[in-house]
Amino acid sequence: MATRANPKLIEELEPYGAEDVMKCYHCGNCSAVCPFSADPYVFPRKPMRYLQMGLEDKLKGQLDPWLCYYCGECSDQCPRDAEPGETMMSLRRWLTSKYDWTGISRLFYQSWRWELGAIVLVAILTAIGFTLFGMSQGSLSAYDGPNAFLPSESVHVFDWVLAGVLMVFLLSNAARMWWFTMGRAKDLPTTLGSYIASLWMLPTHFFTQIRYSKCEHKGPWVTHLALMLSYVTMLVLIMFFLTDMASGPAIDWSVHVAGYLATAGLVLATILFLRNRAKKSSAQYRHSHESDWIFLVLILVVALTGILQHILHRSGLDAAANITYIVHLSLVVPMLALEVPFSKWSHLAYRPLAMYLAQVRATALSRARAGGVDPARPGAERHTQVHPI
Amino acid sequence: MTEKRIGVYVCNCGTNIANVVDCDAVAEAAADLPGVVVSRSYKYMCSNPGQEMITQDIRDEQLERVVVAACSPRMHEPTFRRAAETAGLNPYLVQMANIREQCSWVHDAGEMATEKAKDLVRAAVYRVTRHESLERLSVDMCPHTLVLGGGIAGMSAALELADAGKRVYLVERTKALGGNVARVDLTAPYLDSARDMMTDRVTRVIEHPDVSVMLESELEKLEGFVGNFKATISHHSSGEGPPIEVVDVGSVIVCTGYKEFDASRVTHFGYGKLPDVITSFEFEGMLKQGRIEMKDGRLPQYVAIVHCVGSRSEEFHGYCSRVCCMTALKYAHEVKSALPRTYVSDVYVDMHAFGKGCEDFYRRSAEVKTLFLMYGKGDHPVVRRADPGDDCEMLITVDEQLSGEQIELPADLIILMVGMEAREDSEQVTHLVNISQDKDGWFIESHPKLDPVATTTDGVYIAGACQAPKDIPDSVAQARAAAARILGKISRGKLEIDAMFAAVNEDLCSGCRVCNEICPYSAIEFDAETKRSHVISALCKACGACVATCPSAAIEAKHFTDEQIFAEIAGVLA
Amino acid sequence: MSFEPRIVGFLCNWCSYSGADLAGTSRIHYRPNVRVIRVMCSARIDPTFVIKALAEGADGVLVCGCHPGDCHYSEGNYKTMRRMPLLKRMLEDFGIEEERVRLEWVSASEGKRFADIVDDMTERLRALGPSRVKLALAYDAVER
Amino acid sequence: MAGEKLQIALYWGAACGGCDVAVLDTNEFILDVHAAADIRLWPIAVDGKYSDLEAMEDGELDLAIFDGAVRNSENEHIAKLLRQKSKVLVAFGSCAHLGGIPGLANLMPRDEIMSVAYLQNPSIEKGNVTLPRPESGMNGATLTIPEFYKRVYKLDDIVPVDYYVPGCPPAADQVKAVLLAVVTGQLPAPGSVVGAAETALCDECPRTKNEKKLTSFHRPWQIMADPEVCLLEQGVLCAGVATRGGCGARCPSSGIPCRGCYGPLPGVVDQGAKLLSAVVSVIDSNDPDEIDHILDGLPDFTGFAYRFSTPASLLQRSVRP
Repeated sequence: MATRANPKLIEELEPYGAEDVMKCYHCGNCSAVCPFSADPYVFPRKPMRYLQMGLEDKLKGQLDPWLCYYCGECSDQCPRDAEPGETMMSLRRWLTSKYDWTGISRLFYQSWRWELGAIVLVAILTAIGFTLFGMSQGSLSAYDGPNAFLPSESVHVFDWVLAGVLMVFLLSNAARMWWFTMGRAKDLPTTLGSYIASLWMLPTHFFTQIRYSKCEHKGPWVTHLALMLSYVTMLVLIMFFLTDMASGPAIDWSVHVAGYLATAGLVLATILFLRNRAKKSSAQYRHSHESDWIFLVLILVVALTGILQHILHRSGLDAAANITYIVHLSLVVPMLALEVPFSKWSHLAYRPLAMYLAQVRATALSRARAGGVDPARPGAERHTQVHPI
Repeated sequence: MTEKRIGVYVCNCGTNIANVVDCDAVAEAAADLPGVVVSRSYKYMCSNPGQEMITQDIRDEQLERVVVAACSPRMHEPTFRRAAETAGLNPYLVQMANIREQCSWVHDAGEMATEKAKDLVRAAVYRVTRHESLERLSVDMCPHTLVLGGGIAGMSAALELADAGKRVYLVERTKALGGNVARVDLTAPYLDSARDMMTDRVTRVIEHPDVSVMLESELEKLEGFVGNFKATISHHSSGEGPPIEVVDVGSVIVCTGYKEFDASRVTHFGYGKLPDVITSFEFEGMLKQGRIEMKDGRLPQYVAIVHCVGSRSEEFHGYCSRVCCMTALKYAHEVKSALPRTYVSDVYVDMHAFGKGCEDFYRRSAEVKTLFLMYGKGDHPVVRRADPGDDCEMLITVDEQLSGEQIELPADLIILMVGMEAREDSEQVTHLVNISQDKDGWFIESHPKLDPVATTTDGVYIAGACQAPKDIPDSVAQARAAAARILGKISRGKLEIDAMFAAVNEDLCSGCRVCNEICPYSAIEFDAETKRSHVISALCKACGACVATCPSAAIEAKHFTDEQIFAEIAGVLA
Repeated sequence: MSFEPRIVGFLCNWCSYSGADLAGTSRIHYRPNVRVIRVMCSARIDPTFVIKALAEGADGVLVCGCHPGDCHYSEGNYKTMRRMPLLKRMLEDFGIEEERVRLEWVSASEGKRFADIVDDMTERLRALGPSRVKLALAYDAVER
Repeated sequence: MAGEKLQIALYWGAACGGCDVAVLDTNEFILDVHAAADIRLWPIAVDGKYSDLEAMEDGELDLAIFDGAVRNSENEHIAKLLRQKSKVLVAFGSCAHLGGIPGLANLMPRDEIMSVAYLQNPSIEKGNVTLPRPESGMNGATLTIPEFYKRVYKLDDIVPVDYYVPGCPPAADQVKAVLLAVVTGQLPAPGSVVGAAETALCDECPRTKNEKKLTSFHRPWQIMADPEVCLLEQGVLCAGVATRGGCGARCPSSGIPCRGCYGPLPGVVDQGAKLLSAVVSVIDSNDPDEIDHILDGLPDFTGFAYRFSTPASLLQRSVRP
């Protein structure tokens, strides 16, 4: 059955950053240099081809973009400056917006104004919310104790509520991702067994990003890993040890040492990334989407306000600490509420998931191919294509 | 027949010959042959030292005959004849034995190859002993030139010659000059206007005092030989002047061009059935009109360009038409610049972007977001009407090679890049001017690499797309090259024609007139008075048909006499 | 040691000889049993040449010219086309097997074809055995 | 020795006797010959024995005229004797010159000829299977007959020949000419063909010649040939184009195509091949099948083309075992 080409799709992708993809003439250098590109996930070339021809459905069903860590080798090697790396990046953005059923993510990626606007709005609301709450609770001059302006317990509760909401979005989107890439493919003989067998990949890739380490330059991996781990540490601290953290003025080193390290990680990593992007130091930093800037800046300011608030609190300037806390929270909330499910931060979930699903899919495919048919290209006999992609 | 002093030279051609044939053994064997006074084996006979070796021996050893066992005489016979001449030996006293193309390159090393080489050398020695000195005929070179075809090639050649002050008769079959290029809008890859270059040339040709343009005219007959042709030209225009005209010319340049492939021979594109499937030339017409539109006047949202229509296919022409790829890219550019909102797809087999500026042009057409789809050489896209309500008029199904997917491509306007093919009248032309065609009908040049403008008929040249599919620069270059060759001949005033021709020994001729009909050039004349036939040597092209036919052995083929060939037969079999 | 037939080839300069040269430039190997004699046109090939070659001890004679219609001299090869059949009939009366004389059209672009023809003819003649002509004539001179 | 008279001998080998008749055709001139010469041997005309010949001195004869080809041991024996005994040996007539009509037998193996003549011949009585043998015993005695050779030879295959007089038979006036030349001692260079022209028959043929284009061939009796026009042009196979003149073109002048008895022209090595080339090159067709069909109009072309010259041709004989 023939697939309808849609020359218009490329225009839809442009806001996501896919500007040079039409320059590609499929020499295949990109896929050749990519350390991850291997049957059945031969990228960047294949997704680029789909994109050029506007095969939207096929693109939506692709895991390939998530298997790329954007080391930039492909873009460096491309004889046509078709920026395969950036194309993969923009495909990840586009896919994120496709997974997201609310449509928010599409708005964010298509216009930075929306994203920034949303962030500001949520920030303001949070600020107002917490201020009113604080006033109703205690006095601005008290940070700890019974009269505390923002008692950790209540913030803790709020965190959990927020986390719950985010999970709903994130999981539902992840579910859609599964549906597009796996669920829909009727003739893909996946088994529950294979799902379970590959399950280990989720945590492994989440925590180690071990594949990234296979890229030629190790630097980005380290930074990327540092940023992610710091973030996760911070998340864990906040979700489980918030009270121990907040309580003062004495410093509970058992938790704080982790906190300090994480903070340092966040600050250094984001600054490093920002610097690279500003300097366009290498391929993967050459094209920065607005969402990238917003994301990094957001984390940085969150971290900085956190630090400031911590210092003020420990130095007993409770009132100032509380105000900073409000500011801090009104940055944390949009970061969590908007970035995690609807924007860049979501790849935290999608990438490991994709690697996991890719494994399941590959096993299924090899089983199917052994049987002679190739569900990757329904209807087509295996190995019929002239240029294997 | 008295013995002659013969020198034998066995060329090793580096290792080309020596690796297979034991050259020294061949030289030694030759030394024992009757008359051989010098026999040498040397690395490169055609090199200067090699040639000097021969000239030196001719002087020192008073050689009367020379045998060179080396490459094909078609390759280096002229070289060694010149060498002999410089040493004062008549060039026709040299004979070559082809032990490379027809021995070392085609046989396995060893005894048999060496034996064959020995036989060939022996034959050459036997033959050369019977060679005679021949004097080349020197004839006048008529400075006028006949150019067939008023296309870009024909006009370029005509101007080149006329600007040098030589008279040119430019014969064009149609009513107007310009040929196929006149039907084109812009040209790839620099997108400059074909019209501009045309108008300039056409006016110059028409106004040029030394060019007589003959429109609606045809060559009826070409008699004579290099430097001295008589061309009979018929005029079909009902205008003034006689219907038949005979002009004297020294040379002929054939620039009869090509004809476009007839797209209706291919059924699967729906050409002729679907209104918006058009050929490249029809599209050029549209571009010249300045409006790209569909039959119903609407602007196309999707334009698809299909390559290799009639070219590089099993069923039609196996060859590549060479200009279509860049023309297609040109269309992509022209469409994009005229209708920026229109999507252009380019359905191709392979992108042939050789030539100056072309690869760059290809890159640029990718940058204007042309969608390239590749189909297999054996395969072909199929066009069908789209369902009503679809956002396009037609759908092209392509088994797309770069994705391995079967793709349905939307299209409102489909441009078929029709290839070039030899004109129907090209066979007629070959007979008129005595040149030959290859299997595809293109005229054959004298040497594909070293002599691409001359033909096997002396004085007749080919230029432009009548020789093979060609773009404008190549056609012009070839046309001017041909003109330059002719100017060279003219400047020498006289020209030497090969001394090889047939001659009747009237003492042996019985006037039976068997030979009269045999000669394709009517070079044999029967004298009713003396009751003898004789050969007009200038008309004779030395094929030897009459010689083999004459039952009285009264006709001799200079340099290919019975005696010489018998000697050769005896030589290879001795 | 197997019998190696000796073939004399008469090739026209413009098509067949060029074709044979092309076989060389394309390095297409064939049996070294043929000895080529170049003539300007196949029409120059007097039937006497063919007979002479056979009388001088050739086991086979190969005559090649341009394909009909492609003759450099426009119609020379038609003369050959007319001569060879009758010559073959005549040779049969002299007890010379039909396969020993072969007429083929080989164009300048058919190097491979030339090579194939030579190989094929060599094989056929090898199967046929040596020609008796030369021997018989030598024998007649001594033994009535 | 019989005074100043020329000593001559005439002999017929494998021949029909026509040549001897041609000598007689010189009519009363023969009397002058007789007056001028002693005819020492002439089997058909004067009495003489081989023993007389054998008894002669070497070179005793001034002239020996040998007609007929060499087919058997007797022919060879006498040829050698005459060569030995005669100053001048002339190969007289087509058979001695080229092998002639008997030479056509070279297209057949000896055994086949024998069996046709002595076994399959309709005139032989049932059961008689006698084949001639060189020696056969008959009541005690041994009968010998000459050995029948396996092929026919022309005279100069056996002995060196001084002059050749072509023709089947040579024209009477040519015979005169030759004899006069010998008598008067005005002999041309040894080895030359005398009594014939250097150009083809057409030169003396009265018929008009035009450009030739043949679409079909006819046997002479199949058409009413135009008496004024070249027979070959009319599709009647005529060997004149490839045959020496000198005979006065008697055949074509009387409506009969030349048979080629005067043999090949100087410089022609194979009369039949040349005739073939001339005749078919002017066939007016470029279609192999049509050509083949036209050639079918030439039955036994070999027999025609080599009618008088088979042993003198390049192939000389069939190699069919």
